[in-house]
Amino acid sequence: MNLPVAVVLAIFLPFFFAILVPYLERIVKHNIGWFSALIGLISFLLLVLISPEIIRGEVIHYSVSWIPSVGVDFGIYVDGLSLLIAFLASGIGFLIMAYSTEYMSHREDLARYYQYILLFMGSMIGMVFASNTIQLFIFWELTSITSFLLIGFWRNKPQSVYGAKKSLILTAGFGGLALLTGILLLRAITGTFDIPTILADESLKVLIKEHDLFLGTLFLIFIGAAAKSAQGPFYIWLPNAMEAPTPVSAFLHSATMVKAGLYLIGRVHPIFSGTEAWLIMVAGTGLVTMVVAGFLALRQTDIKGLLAYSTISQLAYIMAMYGYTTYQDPSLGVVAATYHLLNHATFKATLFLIVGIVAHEAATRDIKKLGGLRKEMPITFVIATIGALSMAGVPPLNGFLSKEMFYEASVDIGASLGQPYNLLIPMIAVIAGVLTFAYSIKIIDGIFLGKRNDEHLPKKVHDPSIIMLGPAAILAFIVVLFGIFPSIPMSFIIEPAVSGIILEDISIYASLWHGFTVELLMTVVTFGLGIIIYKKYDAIANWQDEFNKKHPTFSLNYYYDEIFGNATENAKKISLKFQVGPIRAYLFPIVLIAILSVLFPIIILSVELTPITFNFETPPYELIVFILIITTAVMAAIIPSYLPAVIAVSALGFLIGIVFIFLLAPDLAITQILAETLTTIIFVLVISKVPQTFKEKIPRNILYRDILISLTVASTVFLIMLYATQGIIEPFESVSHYFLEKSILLTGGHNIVNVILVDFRSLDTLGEIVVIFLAALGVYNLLHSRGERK
Amino acid sequence: MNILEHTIVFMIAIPFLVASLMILTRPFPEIQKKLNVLVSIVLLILSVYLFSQVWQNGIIAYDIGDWGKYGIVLVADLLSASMVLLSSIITFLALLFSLDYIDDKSQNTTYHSLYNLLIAGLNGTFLTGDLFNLFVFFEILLIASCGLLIANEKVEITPSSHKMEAVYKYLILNIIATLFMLVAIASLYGTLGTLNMADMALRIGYMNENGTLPWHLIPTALLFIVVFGNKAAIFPLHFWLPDAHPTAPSPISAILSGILIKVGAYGFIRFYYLIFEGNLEIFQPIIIFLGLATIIIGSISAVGQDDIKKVLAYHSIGQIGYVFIGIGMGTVYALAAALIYLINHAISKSMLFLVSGCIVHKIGTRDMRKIGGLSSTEPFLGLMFLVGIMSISGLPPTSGFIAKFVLFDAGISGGFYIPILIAVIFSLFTLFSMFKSWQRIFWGEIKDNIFEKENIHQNSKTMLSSLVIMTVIIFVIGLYAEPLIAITLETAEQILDPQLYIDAIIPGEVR
Amino acid sequence: MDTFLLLTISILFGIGTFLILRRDIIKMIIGVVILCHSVHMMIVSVGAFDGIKAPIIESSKYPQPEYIFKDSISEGIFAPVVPESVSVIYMDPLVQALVLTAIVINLAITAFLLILAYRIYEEYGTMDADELRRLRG
Amino acid sequence: MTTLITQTIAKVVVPLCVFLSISLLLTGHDQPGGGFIGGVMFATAISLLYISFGLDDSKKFFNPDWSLYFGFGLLLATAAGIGSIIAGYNLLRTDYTYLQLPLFGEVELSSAIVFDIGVYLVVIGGLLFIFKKMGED
Repeated sequence: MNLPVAVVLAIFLPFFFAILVPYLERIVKHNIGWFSALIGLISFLLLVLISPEIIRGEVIHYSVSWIPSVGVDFGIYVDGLSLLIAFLASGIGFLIMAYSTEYMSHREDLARYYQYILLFMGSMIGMVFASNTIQLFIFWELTSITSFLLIGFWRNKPQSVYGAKKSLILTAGFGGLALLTGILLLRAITGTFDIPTILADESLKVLIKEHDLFLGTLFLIFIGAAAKSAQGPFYIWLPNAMEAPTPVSAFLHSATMVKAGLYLIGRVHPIFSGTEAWLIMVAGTGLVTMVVAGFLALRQTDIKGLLAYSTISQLAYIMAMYGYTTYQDPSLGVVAATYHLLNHATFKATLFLIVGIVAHEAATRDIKKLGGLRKEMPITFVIATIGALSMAGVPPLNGFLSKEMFYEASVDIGASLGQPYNLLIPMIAVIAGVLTFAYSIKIIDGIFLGKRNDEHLPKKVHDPSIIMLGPAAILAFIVVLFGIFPSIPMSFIIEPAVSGIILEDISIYASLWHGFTVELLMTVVTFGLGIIIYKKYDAIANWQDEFNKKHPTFSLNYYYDEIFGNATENAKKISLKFQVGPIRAYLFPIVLIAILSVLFPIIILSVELTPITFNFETPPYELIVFILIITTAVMAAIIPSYLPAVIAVSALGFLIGIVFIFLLAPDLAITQILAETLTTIIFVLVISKVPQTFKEKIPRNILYRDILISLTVASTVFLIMLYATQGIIEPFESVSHYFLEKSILLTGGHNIVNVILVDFRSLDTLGEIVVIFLAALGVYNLLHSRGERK
Repeated sequence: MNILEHTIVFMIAIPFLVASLMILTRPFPEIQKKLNVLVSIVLLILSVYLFSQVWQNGIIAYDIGDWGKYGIVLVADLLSASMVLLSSIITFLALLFSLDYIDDKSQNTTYHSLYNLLIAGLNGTFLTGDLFNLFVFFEILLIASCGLLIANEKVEITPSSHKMEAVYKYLILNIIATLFMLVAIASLYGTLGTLNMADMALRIGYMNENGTLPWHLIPTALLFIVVFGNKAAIFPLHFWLPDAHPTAPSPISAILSGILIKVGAYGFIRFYYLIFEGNLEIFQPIIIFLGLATIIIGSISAVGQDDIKKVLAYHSIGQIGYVFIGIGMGTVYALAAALIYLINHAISKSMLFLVSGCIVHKIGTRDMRKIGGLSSTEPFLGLMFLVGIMSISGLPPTSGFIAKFVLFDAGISGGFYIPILIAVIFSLFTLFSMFKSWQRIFWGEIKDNIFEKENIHQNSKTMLSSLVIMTVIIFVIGLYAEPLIAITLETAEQILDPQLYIDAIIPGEVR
Repeated sequence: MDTFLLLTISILFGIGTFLILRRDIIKMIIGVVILCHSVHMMIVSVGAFDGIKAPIIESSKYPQPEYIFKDSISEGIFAPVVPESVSVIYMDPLVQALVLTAIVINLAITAFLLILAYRIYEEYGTMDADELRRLRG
Repeated sequence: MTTLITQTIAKVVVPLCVFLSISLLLTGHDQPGGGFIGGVMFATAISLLYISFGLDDSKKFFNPDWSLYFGFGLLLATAAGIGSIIAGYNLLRTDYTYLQLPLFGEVELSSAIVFDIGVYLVVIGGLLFIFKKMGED
């Protein structure tokens, strides 16, 4: 089969069937899960089909033009790194969907469940194979949205709603927007969205690192990755995401989706790494997060919550290792990070599946209510122990190897950075390891060892069926296999993936026993301290509870809730400040803009006011009319009683008709007088039905303010009109000449005003009668809007 | 005689004609409905034809009454033709929706007539090449939308007092704004001696070249911010919008939010990029500033609302701000991005208003505190609403993502980092409040009493079909944006070359 | 143009602005009416030329063309070209036609506004615009 | 207002006004007047009738459906515009001719008159519709 076609199929098969799922569900009913799992398996096999090519060190790059106007193609780019994540997505996806057939009750909305999971799987595969940043971003956001929908799968639980919203805001919102902006900045620097182009071009990479926008670009892309992988301050969404069904948590929130951020870090590693900013940002965030999250994991009593925090901590390991790159050694930490990425997916998914089984059988996830289940669930116990010990870094499991490599890398980076980092970084690493060890024991001890807690547990607890145990067993088998024979994953998976990051072929040797080294010493210390910490934990927990009670603000969740929880109330206050209600407040801006529009050119642009001519040769009878106009207008303004005020307005209207006569506009004069008559009639009709007066009491200060505003507006208008009436600027002439000249010739009319109305500008007139038409219909609606409602 | 040469004028004349027929055929309500749908389809086809003509042959100028530039000229360039096409799509779909949504008594009397005149007003506003004629069409739009705002829905959801209050504020603010427009038109005519926009552009361009532009034309041009800003509801002229849009019947809200506020954006582009093209450096920073202020106030206020339609209305304010920063940035790419944003918002926001209409129709309340858990009974509406909010929030694979992506890309490649930063930050607010509203309506516990009301109605197939069509458009643009981007880029190039527009109306002249 | 007329127009505009900022709805509408009057006179007063006759041609059926209607921007000529010898005796007809349209439109809008005010009184029982705040927030 | 005197005056004035309005409409092209002015004149006359006889009483002998007037008016005005398209010109093109009538001599006949009649009808219908609705309320 054509390899690009296989890749495209692997991406779009899940999408296609996700759309079909609701229809298929009507036919196959609750067996829909097996059907969906099959899709996952097919995607996995398609990827297996292309893997030999990748293992050989080739990459598959193929693209077609998609939005050429803005330089976005639709392409696939398959290398070792992307294939690794895609394998996780499809392989674990298959196992999870198989597991879900038993886990999810048939009464649930199964179609929706598998639909979302398939959509997610397709998005995840599409994300890693995207050959340009925009395409990557599209699938990236799709994974966030499907994650949102899956966290909120049980839509009527308030915690689900809260968790879903939180994850969406932080991943799709905060992280997504930052990533998009970062991508666009990257494009502004390089001029392309295409990832292979940037990766292949050394000069571009140099350009990026020397560019002014480098820091901003890196920062924004890193925020995107950190939000997705729950690193740094963004970790807070992941614990709340545990409201999703447990298989979903296993799939999205430990094995795959949270790896997307790490994938992105790996993808941009060749572009940004080797700079101090990269080291500080990525490694620094990782080191801080791993300790904080490990500490928080230890005090969880909900085993799913514990696993969530442990996921954050483990992801921070990987993040830190990707960040360990200095100028000296570009591949430092990358091997270990990639290996741990793979290992974490296996052992954490195992543990989540076990938690699902335990919660399913024992009907609780609270570690205080569980205990002593080893006799009733022996197989589950064994699998869980393998997973937990791998996480703790106990040989001969795969977690041990990657933990060792992590220590080694930490020592190396510390050494290369010199004082005081040569001690600090290894110490932080060990502390994180100790915490990991402690909470790993806590899982096993809390659930399976100790005394059976009969008070809370159901009478009969037993191992589940093979359908639920199978996937967990397969993953546990991989954990052991990769631990004992590390060369298998190294040569088939890690080497191609690492060479995808550092862009050169690499050969890695790893074995379970590698002699007495500093790392081994650190491991032994870790185990020792881990046991002590676990034993002494109660004291620490008490202190922690005290501290939290005293300082409730010392928590990121507190700030999240402050901002987003109270957002509605706070925003309402703001909107009430602007949208106050009385219309006067809304009119001020209009008036102010009018004033500013005159002041702006004078003050800001400091234009020169050209001299103008005044004309004071007004005949006295006209002056009298002008004075009468102002008098009637003032009367209309100050008379409180409506009828006299309306009569004043009416008189004003007639006086204006007289002004039109002065201005030699007979049509206007007639129109004005007739229109004024009609206005007055309607005025009188209306005020005869309302109280005769309102008597507004205007406070002194408001009166002065309004008079000032009015005077300013008046002078504004006066100024503009003074200049506008200076005549048409040379060498222009008015189009009116045309009407004067052509009116009789073209239309036969002598009254040019009327000719303009019905011939030259008849569309205006048509519009004008439409306004009358509309006013009539509007009045009808107004008067009938109360209708039967009274 | 080729009747298709007159397509451009039919976009205005046919609705006028039909509006009068709707009054005369009041005794036959069924004929009214069918006729109106038929006319809407015809107008849609004609607008597609008009657009294709403009695309192939360049700008079309049509002299009403053959008086040349001395009379009134209608002009269809790519910008106005695409706006007409957009308005035809939105008005057609909203009409389909309103057939079963609007109270029968309203429909029999004035609704269809007003509706056609609103369409005529929209088309006229977009097509006219004469400044005073623009004023006339603005007034048509104003009164027609006021009349439609008070039309009754089948569900008695809005008290008529609210409608009166909303109309009053809408009307007064717009009247004052249009009076300032008349002042500005008077000033322009008194100085330039013409009302034709192309002619004005020619004359102002001439004066700019010779350095004789009188200073009072700058304040005159700034006065148009009041006019167009008020139509577009940009800060601080937006106050009528959160009152008027939620109060209107849902299909009318869809038109008001979808296309009517775009009239303002269109006006800004037309006025500043055609007539005052030589003085753009004065206006562009002002437009960007106003756009950013609009984004901030709209996005924040939207978060605080409990009324579903009010959330959407405030988002219209926020989203129009994005269009304005695109207009203010003024590169080809940025203008194209602004147009894409505008088109996306038109379709997505209309769809959201229609979905909210469906919810109102079914539940009989707009208050999100009284709704909850609807996704179990109304999964289809939930899906539609989700698509809409994804589009508004700019999430892929919807048209909203394309819009946001090109806008930000245009801004960043144009070097406008600070405006884009603010825009990005506030699109987080958009996402937050949109998804929060969705969760409040569709997730959570079902409130017991919501289905017990008397005045609930089933959503008919015609209502839902218009939603489906809009969803399809959203996804088509989201998945295959190339044609749209290519068209808008071409449009933006045309906008930035006013000589093309001038040549079409006043042929044979070199500026 | 007559400066006193301009002054009158501006003062009317000021009075109108003062009135639309009032609480009393009827006073607001009176303000709108006054603003309309002011704007109408403004448009008439920007007429391109001060004639001595109303724009109604009484004389010949077919006058001989005197003006040249052409655009030639390169020569600095904008249509129409009016020869030096021609003096216009009529008032500018275009502004009068525009104002006629504006008067009618404003008449229709004022009628609508007045009836709206009546309906508001019915709904709210008051003429106080500040009481119209049910939609705030 | 419904006194005998006003009614008597109305009986005289209303027909005069109606006649005047029609003549304003017809001579509008050459003299001051036209569709709009004529229409407003007509509307004023009828509103005088309504006021002097009272709305209810005048309905008994005179009760047209004004909505038909403005509906038909707009139809006529638009159709006049479209008519010029059918005649092969652009929308709203007007033309004129001179007719030799036996009694009046040479009379100018403009196609714009059809459009103006449409305007006339809309103005009458629209304004009186508003009056009547408001008066009935």
